[in-house]
Amino acid sequence: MKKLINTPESVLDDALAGIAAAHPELAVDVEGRVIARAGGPRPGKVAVISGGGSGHEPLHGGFVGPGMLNAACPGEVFTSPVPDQMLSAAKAVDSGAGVLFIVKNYTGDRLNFQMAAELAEDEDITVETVLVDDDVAVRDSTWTAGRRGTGATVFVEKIVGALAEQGADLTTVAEMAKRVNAASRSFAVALTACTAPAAGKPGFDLPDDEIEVGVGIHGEPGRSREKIRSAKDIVASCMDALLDDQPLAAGEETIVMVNGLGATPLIELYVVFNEVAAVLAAKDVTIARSLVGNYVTSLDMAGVSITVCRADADMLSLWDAPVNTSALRWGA
Amino acid sequence: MKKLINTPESVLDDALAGIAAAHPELAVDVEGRVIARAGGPRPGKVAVISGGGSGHEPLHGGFVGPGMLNAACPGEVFTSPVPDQMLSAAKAVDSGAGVLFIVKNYTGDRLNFQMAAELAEDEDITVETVLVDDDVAVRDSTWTAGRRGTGATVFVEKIVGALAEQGADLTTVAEMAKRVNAASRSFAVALTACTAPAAGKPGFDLPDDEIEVGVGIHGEPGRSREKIRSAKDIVASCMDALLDDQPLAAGEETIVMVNGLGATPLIELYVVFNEVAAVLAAKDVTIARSLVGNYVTSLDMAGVSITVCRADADMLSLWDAPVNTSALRWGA
Amino acid sequence: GVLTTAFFVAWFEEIAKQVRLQRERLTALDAAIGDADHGTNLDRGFTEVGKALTGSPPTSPGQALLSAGTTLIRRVGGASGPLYGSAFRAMGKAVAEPVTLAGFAAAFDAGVVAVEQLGKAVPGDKTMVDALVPASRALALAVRDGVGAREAFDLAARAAEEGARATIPLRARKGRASYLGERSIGHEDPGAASSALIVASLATVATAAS
Amino acid sequence: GVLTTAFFVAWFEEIAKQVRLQRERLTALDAAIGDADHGTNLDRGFTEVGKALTGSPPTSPGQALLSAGTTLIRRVGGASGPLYGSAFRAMGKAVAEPVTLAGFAAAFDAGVVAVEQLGKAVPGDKTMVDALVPASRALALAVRDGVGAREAFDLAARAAEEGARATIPLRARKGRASYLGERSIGHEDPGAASSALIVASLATVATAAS
Ligand SMILES: Nc1ncnc2c1ncn2[C@@H]1O[C@H](COP(=O)(O)OP(=O)(O)O)[C@@H](O)[C@H]1O
Ligand SMILES: Nc1ncnc2c1ncn2[C@@H]1O[C@H](COP(=O)(O)OP(=O)(O)O)[C@@H](O)[C@H]1O
Ligand SMILES: [Mg+2]
Ligand SMILES: [Mg+2]
Ligand SMILES: [Mg+2]
Ligand SMILES: [Mg+2]
Repeated sequence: MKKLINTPESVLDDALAGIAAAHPELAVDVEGRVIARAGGPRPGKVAVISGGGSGHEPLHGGFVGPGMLNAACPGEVFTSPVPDQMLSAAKAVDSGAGVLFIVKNYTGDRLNFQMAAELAEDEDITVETVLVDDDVAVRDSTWTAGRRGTGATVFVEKIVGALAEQGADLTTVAEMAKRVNAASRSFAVALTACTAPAAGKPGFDLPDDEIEVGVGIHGEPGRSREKIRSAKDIVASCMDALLDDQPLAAGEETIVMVNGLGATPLIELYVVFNEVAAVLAAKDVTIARSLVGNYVTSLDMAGVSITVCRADADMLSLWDAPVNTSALRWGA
Repeated sequence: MKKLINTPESVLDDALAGIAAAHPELAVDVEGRVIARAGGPRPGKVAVISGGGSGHEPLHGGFVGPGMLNAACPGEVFTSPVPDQMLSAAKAVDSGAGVLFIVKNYTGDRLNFQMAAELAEDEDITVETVLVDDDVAVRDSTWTAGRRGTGATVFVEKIVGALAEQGADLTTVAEMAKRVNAASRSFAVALTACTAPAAGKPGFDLPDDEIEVGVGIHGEPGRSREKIRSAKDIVASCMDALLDDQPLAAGEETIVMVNGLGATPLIELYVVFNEVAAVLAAKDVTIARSLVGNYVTSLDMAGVSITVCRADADMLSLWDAPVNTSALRWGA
Repeated sequence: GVLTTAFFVAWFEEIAKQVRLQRERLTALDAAIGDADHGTNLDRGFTEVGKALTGSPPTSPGQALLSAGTTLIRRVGGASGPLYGSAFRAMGKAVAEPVTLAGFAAAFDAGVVAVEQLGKAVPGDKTMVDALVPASRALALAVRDGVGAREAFDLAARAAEEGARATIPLRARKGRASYLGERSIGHEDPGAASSALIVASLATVATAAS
Repeated sequence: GVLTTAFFVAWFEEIAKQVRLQRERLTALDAAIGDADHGTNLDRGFTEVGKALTGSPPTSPGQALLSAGTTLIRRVGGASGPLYGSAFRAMGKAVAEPVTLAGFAAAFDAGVVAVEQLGKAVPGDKTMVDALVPASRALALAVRDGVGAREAFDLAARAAEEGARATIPLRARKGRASYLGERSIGHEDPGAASSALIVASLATVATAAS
């Protein structure tokens, strides 16, 4: 394993110190592992908090700032944060208007956020929790822990962050989070496995001509292993999976994200976006807004995820609202 | 070789089509291979054009937009663009106030931009050319083609883009470009080689415990091969190289970029930034502004480059000016 | 035949030692069907448990269990942190002094029930529950049959170990491994393996004490 | 003994064929001390040259050379595009009909001078100049000695090939390879290798024609 780290144990602390040094506009509690906006809560504004294992940067710390999150709680690499983090984040950013927890649907994340919510309620903080579960590679059935939360998290955090900024109340904000999640679907393929620092070696071995199809963002193997094909073919099967699950009609508007898993050159992400655009154009579906880049990564995994959100007018206008974070910034 | 592409030959065209689809605010000439701002030239404004081989995305196309470049000319992967591209870009964006070519100091780039400048002068377009040569891994002597241009390109493009936006004339803009370049130094290390699509295999083999020190951004081997060490040690030797070449005194202000070469997780870049900040803090040098992320990449190479610019007040205020491009955006 | 506070402290020491020794194995199991962090998670957690128990030595078995559980919840994260943390906390709340084997067995079962309630997994879902439930059943039977603590813990350890091994042919229905569908078949569940380790530590400590 | 337009067209066809065949070798040479694109660059360039010469067949040697040179400049990029492009353009401008061997040798030298002027490399810098200059000198000597075209081109090809091989022990002072410093020693310069190929193609075509 070759990594630009000091020790596997210190990665998160060192990175948090780096984030603190690079972003004076953030209040980074390195020891307590909370990244919050500097300046404290704004009276009357619902606070939006997210978190999850590290290794997915810029998710979530890169999305803390005006127009998006109030705080993010980074866990150890690929390990959900502990309840104390969310409790201290909630205490730091709650203005009295309540806190929304945006939680990706993994057992660990759910349990830890659930405990945090109980602790916060004990301190008279009102908490609503919304689960993100957009990954269609996992069937939501009694056979699974339910769909994973992946790329749609960015959409939920952006749109809901804008709504909270406008002064909407907690119920309204939580409802919108559910709406965005319900309208979003993701699918990912990996060209290589990633190496978690503590594990020291790749999560799986992938021959030079094979890809893992339907992977998550934690280095776990995917739904199936297939031969590498052209970008066009790979995108076609991803889009089949997405559109099977959520058909889109001619004239509908979408927000599309083509997201690199960490080691994929941007030039390839644009090649992929071009194919996604062709598939949607053939169905007369409009890409109203898009993101192409590394937003929800899986350390040094090569691969791509595609997220499509069927966006209504509210979502699009909230999408366009100003946002000022290190990883997403416009109108500000 | 596993890549998200259709064929090695079509990578650039497909990616340009993807850029066109993703960025309606850009005028992308896929066939002519020019990425320009939509809307054409603004009377009286000096036009700023850059370009170079592809594979370094977001450089340069990701920096086209208000406050930065007017146009970018992407060559084949790791191959400088041809004169026709710069000529057609110059024709498209010149307002009559002249054109600045920002050229990274590689033989190919120099020769092709030089020919383009001659062709443009034939069409009565005034051209100034500024070379970027910030990479201290290469000694500027009669023994070399001179220093390579790498990370400082982002600083030059941003600062000069802002100055041009303010209406400065061509000479003034070119002078500032030289000032920023003269004040900037870069150094890079690679943990893995990259694979150019047409080459089909990595540019060099690197054992599991070795790094290439002093690499450029074209997959070429570096100045020396060394054992992997901690981030702290690696940063220490990079900073030694930078500061040997350009000593910084206590109280001086800098703009610092910690740049991923393509396959390095953002969490590691923050670990590196933390070490860079520690080295500069120990010398009482101020990091006034910073960038941490993938800005000047080398396809799927894992590694990092560090760029330090000794910034004066003019540079800092131009740095803070609004910029609205896909890869760099603030105040807009 | 009474389990002292020192016994519980020794149990956590033994768990910490075994987790450290088997860290790579647990992580490798997790790499196959999960995210390759189970060994790291538990190593971090039980190292912290050791520090907590040394830092503020517990004055009762209940305190030891509560302290360990709280520490795991506060330091581990992931799925296993809240699950094991809640298990030990439930045991700590359920246990009454002096701790007889029967009292321990009941408390242990309370811990297992806490895991089942929190994680909503049932036996056969390919989780730690598949090791913990047989262990608890073995303890209850041992109490019914009147065997001594050492033998009871041996039986429980064997049951847990068998339960863990029995997860190999199962298809996961809970946790990350469930994302793999059919591909989860053929691998031992890492949480079941660590549960077996935890119960085996009980037997080791009892043997050493006797 | 006169070189026709068809001869020049055949020369470019032969270069294109050889570049296609040796593409991987040229790219491998460039991978060792450059950026692994020299074979791809020339393959793209000479394929386009072929298309241009087929699309608008030249009516004179000068036209053929100018068209090839312009196409290389417009289609290759990198260092080799402008250098080879300028070389052929300079040859095209210098050549006069009918093209005698002496006329060709003078035109060839004009091409080499164009490379030297544009790239500012001198022999020994480990560039294409190290193959081109000996080739030009061999041509001039052959003209002086009054040998025929076939033999002259053979001598030039041998000189270019030797010049290319002689770059192996050199330390590069121009182009990307110069970044490597000492580490550039021990590798053949890709541009010198492709220059040798270009001159060898001349000999091949002359042999085939005679
Ligand atoms: N819902 C659940 N109920 C019981 N145990 C579970 C559940 N989900 C996961 N587990 C257990 O947790 C183990 C994984 O723990 P760990 O790797 O530390 O956490 P994570 O899955 O968050 O990375 C699994 O092997 C399984 O035994
Ligand atoms: N200044 C120069 N003068 C002459 N030849 C040069 C010069 N710089 C580079 N070259 C030649 O160009 C070759 C590299 O060509 P190519 O790989 O196509 O371009 P690039 O270096 O831009 O990738 C080198 O091997 C060398 O022979
Ligand atoms: Mg985990
Ligand atoms: Mg090149
Ligand atoms: Mg795990
Ligand atoms: Mg090259």
